[in-house]
Amino acid sequence: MKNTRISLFLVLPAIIISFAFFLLPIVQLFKVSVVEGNGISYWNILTQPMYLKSLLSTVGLSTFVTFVSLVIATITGLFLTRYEFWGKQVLIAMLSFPLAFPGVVIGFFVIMLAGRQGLFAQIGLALVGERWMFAYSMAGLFLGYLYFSIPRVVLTVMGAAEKLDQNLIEAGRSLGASRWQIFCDVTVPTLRPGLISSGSICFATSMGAFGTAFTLATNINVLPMTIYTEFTLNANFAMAAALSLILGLVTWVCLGIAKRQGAASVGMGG
Amino acid sequence: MKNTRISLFLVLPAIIISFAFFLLPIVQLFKVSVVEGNGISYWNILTQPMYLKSLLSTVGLSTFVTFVSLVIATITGLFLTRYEFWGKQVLIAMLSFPLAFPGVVIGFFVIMLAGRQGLFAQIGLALVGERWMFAYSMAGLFLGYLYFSIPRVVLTVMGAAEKLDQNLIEAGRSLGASRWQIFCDVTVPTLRPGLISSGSICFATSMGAFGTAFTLATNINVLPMTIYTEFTLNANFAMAAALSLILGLVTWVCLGIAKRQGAASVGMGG
Amino acid sequence: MTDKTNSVEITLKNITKTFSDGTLALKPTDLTIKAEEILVLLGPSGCGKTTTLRLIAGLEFADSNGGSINFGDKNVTELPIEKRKVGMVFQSYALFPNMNVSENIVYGLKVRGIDTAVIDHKLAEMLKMFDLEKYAKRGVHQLSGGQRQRVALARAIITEPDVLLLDEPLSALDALLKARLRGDIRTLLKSLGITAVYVTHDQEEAMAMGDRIAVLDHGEIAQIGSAKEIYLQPKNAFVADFIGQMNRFEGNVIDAQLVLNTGKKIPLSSEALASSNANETLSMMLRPEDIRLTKVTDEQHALTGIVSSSVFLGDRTRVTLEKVQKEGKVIVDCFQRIEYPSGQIVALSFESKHLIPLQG
Amino acid sequence: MTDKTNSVEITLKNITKTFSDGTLALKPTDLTIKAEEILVLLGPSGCGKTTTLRLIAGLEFADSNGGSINFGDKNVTELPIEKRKVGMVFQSYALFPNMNVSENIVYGLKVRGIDTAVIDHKLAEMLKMFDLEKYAKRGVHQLSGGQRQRVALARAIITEPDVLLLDEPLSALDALLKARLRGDIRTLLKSLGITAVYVTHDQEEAMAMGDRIAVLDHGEIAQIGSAKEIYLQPKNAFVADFIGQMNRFEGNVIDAQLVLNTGKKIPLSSEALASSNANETLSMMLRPEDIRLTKVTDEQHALTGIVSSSVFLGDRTRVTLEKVQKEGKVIVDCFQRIEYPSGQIVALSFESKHLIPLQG
Repeated sequence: MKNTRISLFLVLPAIIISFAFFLLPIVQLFKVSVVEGNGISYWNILTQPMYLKSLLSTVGLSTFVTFVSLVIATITGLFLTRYEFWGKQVLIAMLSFPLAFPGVVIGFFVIMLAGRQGLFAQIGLALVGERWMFAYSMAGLFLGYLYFSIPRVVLTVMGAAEKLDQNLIEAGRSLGASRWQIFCDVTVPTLRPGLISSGSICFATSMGAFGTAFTLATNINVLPMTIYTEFTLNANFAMAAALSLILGLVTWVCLGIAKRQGAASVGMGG
Repeated sequence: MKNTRISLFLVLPAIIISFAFFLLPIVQLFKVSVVEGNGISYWNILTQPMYLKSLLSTVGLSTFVTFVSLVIATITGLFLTRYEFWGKQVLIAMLSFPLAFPGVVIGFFVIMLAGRQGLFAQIGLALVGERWMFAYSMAGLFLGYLYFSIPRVVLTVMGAAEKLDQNLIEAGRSLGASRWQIFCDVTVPTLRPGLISSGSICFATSMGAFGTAFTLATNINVLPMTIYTEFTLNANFAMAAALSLILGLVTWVCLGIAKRQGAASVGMGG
Repeated sequence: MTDKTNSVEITLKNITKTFSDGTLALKPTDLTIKAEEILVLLGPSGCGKTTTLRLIAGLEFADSNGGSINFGDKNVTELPIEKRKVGMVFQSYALFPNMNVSENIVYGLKVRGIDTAVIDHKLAEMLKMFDLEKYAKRGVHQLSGGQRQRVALARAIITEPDVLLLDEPLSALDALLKARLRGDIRTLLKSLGITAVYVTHDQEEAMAMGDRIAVLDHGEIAQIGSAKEIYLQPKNAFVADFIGQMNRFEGNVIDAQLVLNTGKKIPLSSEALASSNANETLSMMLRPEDIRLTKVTDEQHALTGIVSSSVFLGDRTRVTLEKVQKEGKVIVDCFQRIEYPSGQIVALSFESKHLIPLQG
Repeated sequence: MTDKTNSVEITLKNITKTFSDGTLALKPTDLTIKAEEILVLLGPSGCGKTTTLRLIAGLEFADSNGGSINFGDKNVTELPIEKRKVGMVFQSYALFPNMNVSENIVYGLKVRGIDTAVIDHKLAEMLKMFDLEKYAKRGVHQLSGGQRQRVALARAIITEPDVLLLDEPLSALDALLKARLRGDIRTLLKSLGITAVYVTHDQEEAMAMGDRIAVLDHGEIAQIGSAKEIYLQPKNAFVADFIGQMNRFEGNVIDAQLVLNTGKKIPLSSEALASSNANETLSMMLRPEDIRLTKVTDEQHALTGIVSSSVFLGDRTRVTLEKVQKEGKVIVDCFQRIEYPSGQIVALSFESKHLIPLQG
């Protein structure tokens, strides 16, 4: 018993100091955003179109990506869980391929699909004699974000669907419910925590995606790129700090929601 | 029964086509790496010092970061699980702060700590009259990677340690084992899957980290930066593709290991 | 709900079930469950009892070899569960976790689009019947195991199904609650007058619950009959061992007696003798509670054994005897709170009518 | 290991345990466990039985109010489990998942740095004793519940502890295996001659296992004694209800009889009368197996009831009677395979010595 108390008093300060180091940059960030910006950085974000547009378009893009990912992934995930067919295991293993590439490479993927020499350009050329190109637009960004979001949600939905108690569905059927009634009343509520959790992570990842956006060098300034530009090129530290804190806050809330719904620890990293 | 079969035949092709789209870029990448590189891209990686150095330094850095993260995080995680003290819940909540920031912002953190105006510079100036600066070196990169790796591993270790059956430890004690023997024979083996899993993810994240490296604009060319440079600036598509595939393969294997050890679906994204 | 429902007779004719992996889960089976009867399907795991229940429910479909399942006059062989008018109660309760108690109970009425006033009336009736009024608005996760079971039952019978199917409904509960609820459920089923099929692996539960019991073994019905028939006249060793404790004696028939391998002798009844030949090897079974232990008076002729342990279990003393036969022990249940010290030699006596000949 | 170990007497004097949240888990308790005795701590969850075991183990420490725990002459009150020489068997088995069967069994010797040859010799002995030779190299996850339990026992006794502590070691197993293993474990403990403390919430297991049983209730020992003492002379209603089924009769003492609220009369024994006053309200308890049912011959004077249900349970028929008292039912276990149709009026008879006066 006494040993325990001694080790507690020895280790605790060490841990608190380490934590302080963890927090220091965030505190510093806040200081910079307020002091160097004369307290008007946050006001500027709301009033200057450039920043506001960056914030809103990032939020909009992320929301849309999340929504589309959830719909596609739920259908696919339920389908993959419920039916057995030849090659299913290979298909599922392939699903994790996109997760293995960093944002930069995913940017290239979009260029290969929708760039000047891309697949869509070839198809367009063959069909209507005109290259279909959208790699460097909002659509390209959307495609790239979908690419790394869908597999993540599909795998979560599959995990949740496998845990779905078949007796619940059978109970619903014995009570005379139709397939659609069971889907709405039993399946979806059971999947809900998984959907909220993976949706939150999907949203947070999209909000913080830098590599993809940077590679596509798009005209749409998503938030992480704006932060980079302000800090490195414009040396507008206060604005970069304010935007970073807003982005961090949004992501932190999303991760908190995901964790509440039972997701393992996840983070943005890189 | 018949309905099932019809829906299977309707949905299956749709899903296979979607999967094809998922795979297409990867196949394309492989084609580019082999065809455009005249088949010697992979050979070049091994023989040209610039590429080999990039590959080896990325692997080395990631390995070291993973190792240090595991050691620090295991001690911290076990400590936080085992002892109750005032403010513990706040400390744990603070742990997830670093996970909320994208790589770009974490790069800034390193600059704020170890840059020209950073904390270490101030301390050095006060102590020895000389600015301590290492933000733009391997050490700075190491610090940044640690910053986003440690919280992730700590949270995993805490999750695993909470599930640790206290009876196992009590059984060991009843058999006369010392604290250290129990740590080695009972605690560590129980945590092992969690450590392997979060270590793998930590390694994969470090391998693919772009934002942090790019912000620090370091002289060490880590792999994602090399890929970016080859593709965008040097237009050496074959080399970029070959490096991407190698990076993807390494990451995919790591994620596979993590998943085998029971991690939820994770990915690089962004 | 206070009226008796229209109960139906269930008839299975030549029903077979092969799983997709080729396992024969149910060998060709004929089974009739009378209207208003509670039939218990009893057996160890993997014996086919749950498969039989799921075939009756319409959750599985029988092999297409001409077999049929009828509910009364109606052939339901091809009908899925939605169209069979069955109520089901699952071992896991299978309550909808996103609905509260009331929402769970009325779900079967709601999906049918029944009028709200009718639903409310029936709900009130159910809540009262199952003593759940206090819990009407509670989430199902806040309920105890016994309360969940009552909600599951209420949900199953509110739609007034023709048949009620119960799949080990009590096995998740503790022993005391189990013993109480099985009486309640039987009373409920009898008052509803509903035809019910009840699956369990617990022999005491089966005897307490069923009008008849079908003991299943390896995908076929080993015996079907009342609890008494099955306990007192088990058709084979499997049934005898599965329903309660059983002693077995093996020997040769010599001079109207069964001579064991220790040379000890058991007198046989005239029925047993009539169906066996002299010198034939014969196995006889005997329940522990049918044996009485007495002092050894005539060591030469008596059937004796040595007490190896004697355990007081409250309502009985369970005495284990050695050396009656060369191998195996004989278990005796004594209801007269007497002690038997280990090592004591005792004589076994019993009425020869209690000896059960082992067939097959 | 074939020799008897040096077993010790365990003495708890004025031991109290308060949890950090302020709950009093164990009220001041004195308890002596004799050398070589198997003492069973029996009670519902939260009664303090596991806390008592953990205090004896040294996994918890008693409140510092002068109480003491002795193993023989040695005061171990302040010693942690590592230094108490106790073997423990847990409900969850607590086998080390990263070690195989042999590694688990020898762990206690290995950490002590015992010579390899000695370890190998003892391991072989244990594997043989517990019939685990075939599984020596298996991972513990490949074992059945019963096998895991045997490994846990082997691991606990290989170090030859002074005391063996078992915390519900059978409660994770199914009923049949449980019944078999409890006999095996008792035989083992007796052959080792080790002092053992056995925690369970199962009364039949307690009676089959213990030399003495301590029934705990709300952090104190309600009664301690042999199975027979506790079953036949329960000190209070809690003990009576916890050990087996019990009927309760309440009434006033009039003319040497207990007059129930239905006016029916129960004759009292002279002992019961001696300790009660006329007109006093008295509660008497009676076991279901102590009641005999007979035909009503003298309706005026007999104690009668109406059969509400009669369930054949194999070795007994459990008859439930109504209307003996105004409230509650009387349960009777009949061992003479007789049927009692519902609604029949029957007379209850019993020897007055079987009536247990309810105290407290």
